[in-house]
Amino acid sequence: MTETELKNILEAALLASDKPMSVSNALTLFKDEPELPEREAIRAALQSLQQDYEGRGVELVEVASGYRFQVRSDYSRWINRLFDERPPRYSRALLETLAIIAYRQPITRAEIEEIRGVSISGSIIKTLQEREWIRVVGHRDVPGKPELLATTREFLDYFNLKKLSELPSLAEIKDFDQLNPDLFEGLEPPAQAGQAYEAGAEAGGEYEATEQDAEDQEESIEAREESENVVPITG
Amino acid sequence: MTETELKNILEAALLASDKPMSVSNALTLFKDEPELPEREAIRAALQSLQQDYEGRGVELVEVASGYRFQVRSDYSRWINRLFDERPPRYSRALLETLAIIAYRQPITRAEIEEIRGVSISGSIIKTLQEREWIRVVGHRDVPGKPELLATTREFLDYFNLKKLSELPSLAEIKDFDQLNPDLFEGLEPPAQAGQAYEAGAEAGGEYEATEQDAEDQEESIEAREESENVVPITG
Amino acid sequence: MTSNIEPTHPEEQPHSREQSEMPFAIVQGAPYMELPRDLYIPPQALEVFLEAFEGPLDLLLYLIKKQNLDILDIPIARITEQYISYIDLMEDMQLELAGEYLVMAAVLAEIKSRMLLPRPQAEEDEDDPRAELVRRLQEYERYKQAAEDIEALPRVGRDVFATLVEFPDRNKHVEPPEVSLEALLQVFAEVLQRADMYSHHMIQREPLSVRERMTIVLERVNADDFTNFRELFTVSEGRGGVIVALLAILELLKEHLIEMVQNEINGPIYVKAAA
Repeated sequence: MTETELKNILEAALLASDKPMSVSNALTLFKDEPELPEREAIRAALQSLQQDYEGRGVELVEVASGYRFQVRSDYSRWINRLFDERPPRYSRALLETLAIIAYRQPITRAEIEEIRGVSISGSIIKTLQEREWIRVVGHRDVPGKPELLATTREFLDYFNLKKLSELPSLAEIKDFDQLNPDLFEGLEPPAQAGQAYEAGAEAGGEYEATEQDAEDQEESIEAREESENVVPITG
Repeated sequence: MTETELKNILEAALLASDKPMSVSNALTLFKDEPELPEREAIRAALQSLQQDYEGRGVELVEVASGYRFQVRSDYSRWINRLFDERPPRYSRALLETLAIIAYRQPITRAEIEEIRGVSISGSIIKTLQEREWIRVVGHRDVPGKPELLATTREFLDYFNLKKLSELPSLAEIKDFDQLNPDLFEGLEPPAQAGQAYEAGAEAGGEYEATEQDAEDQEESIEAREESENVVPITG
Repeated sequence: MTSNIEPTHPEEQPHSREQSEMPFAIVQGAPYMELPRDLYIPPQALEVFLEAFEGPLDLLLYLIKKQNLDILDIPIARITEQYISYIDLMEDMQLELAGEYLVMAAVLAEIKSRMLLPRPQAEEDEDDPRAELVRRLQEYERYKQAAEDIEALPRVGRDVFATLVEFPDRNKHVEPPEVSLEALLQVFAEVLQRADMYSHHMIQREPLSVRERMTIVLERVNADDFTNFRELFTVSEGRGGVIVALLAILELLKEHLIEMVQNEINGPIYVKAAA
């Protein structure tokens, strides 16, 4: 076996393996060969590989259990995009809860449950608080002193509202079934927010959607870019 | 972004990804950048990477859904030893079903059964779908609207193919017109095919291609054309 | 016209594995590359034998190939009898036989009887009763071959190994979901409708500005210190703004969310959150 061959086999093994490879592991690759390479030859080949990959996208590093190739940290910003997951969607229960808080604040959880007719899981309140869309503004003076929930400035910012009263009135909401587009005329940003929502959902799983054709993908990248310019996300 | 940077990012992404990466996929890596690289620049970088890896342990190849680094086949003998798990074996029934779908797509289950002369167990179709090798691309416009099955890019990726037309070509259908009328002398090799019998529903009824994207269609047309080169269809 | 080979006669050397590179069957771990040379099959192997065929077309192809016959010129009577012997044998063993095998037996018998009828010379080609069967056999055979070709293609995990390089800096951060105001309002409209249906205490149609101001007032006051009542008003908001603030404060008082104290007549009024 030539030096180049040895080096190429090691390179292939290191790149294809999902765990680090020690010199001893490397030796097992050659167990069916008439003669095993020297450990020294393997070390030399590894060193030579390390040099070959200097200044490249990946590097050969030694960790506790052996050698492995890994993405050079200079590039992790981009490579992370590879693993972006499509954001999950909020449940209907969460959106209902948020809407009720927006319109009826300050309001206790029990009162929200009364309006919705079903109980609210604690995780919904927690999610909304983590998103910083709602917060506790006080306690109602009844037994148990329940927390009073209200929306935050971040909530207004996300939906591009200057103040809460920019939300459509209850009377307008009642007719929302017809989805009157005029409703949104006065509220310039929300229409775009809607767009962003859709674009986001579409663009989300791009890397997964291998069958999606190329042009679609390009478009959704553009759509996402556009939506990001328009809607500041403060979450 | 410099050319080297672009190349390094692509190199790292390709090496770290567990599936092939198309130029469009590659673009998503840069979606947070002020400006996207040109598709041409990405193609050039990929080509340059291909050259860099000539004579190395791995090579950058193009398969159906994009580019991927894979162990150069000269070295797969050694790399095989890295993995304890044997790749699955597939039954003849599954492979025949897959072959018929690959060469005759889009095709219904009933049409496959007609060719094979036996019914197909649901588990075969299910396994093929779970492996993402086949998918429903529409429904034939006949009573019952049976599903039309076609192969996916994942199928091509798995078998290391770029497009359907790279599949081995189908055997000829020999011309029955050349049949020796003397039933007892019929052992000489049949004359060249002049006319073949119509290959079932190959030229196919109408169907509604609901999901199939343009590129896939193009591929299956290519495959069909090739098979038509081999087998003139009369009928 | 027929040269029937008795089922129990040993066959001539079978045409070895022309049809398949795959083991014919696996019995107790041992691959069988060829079928038994005669039709005597040990009972325990018969089931394996049957399973080795992918249906009647496959069995027919086997019978034809084994005897090195031309698929285009099948001696139909001979093949039919052989085929039927197999079927009978399987039935004798009370093996569950797929219906397709019996259908094929009927097809063969029909072709055989038509072959026996005299035909005018001119129509011979078009009318050959075997034509459809030959077409089906060839059609099946080409896909059987194609399946073997596909089996032989390089495969990921067997012949092709993709790279998988470690990415230590991978961040697991998932973007939070996006919500449109429209979706939020749509959902709320439905809540209102539902509330109308099974609740008689309707949601009061209070102006939002009061509700919002209630939140703002609550944010300003706290339970430990007193806040000057005056500070809760902003004169620059004008009359409307002042009224909204007052309504909000009154509503909060009514709901016991805030307390108000005045130590002396005409003295400053203080507000604090209810403890």
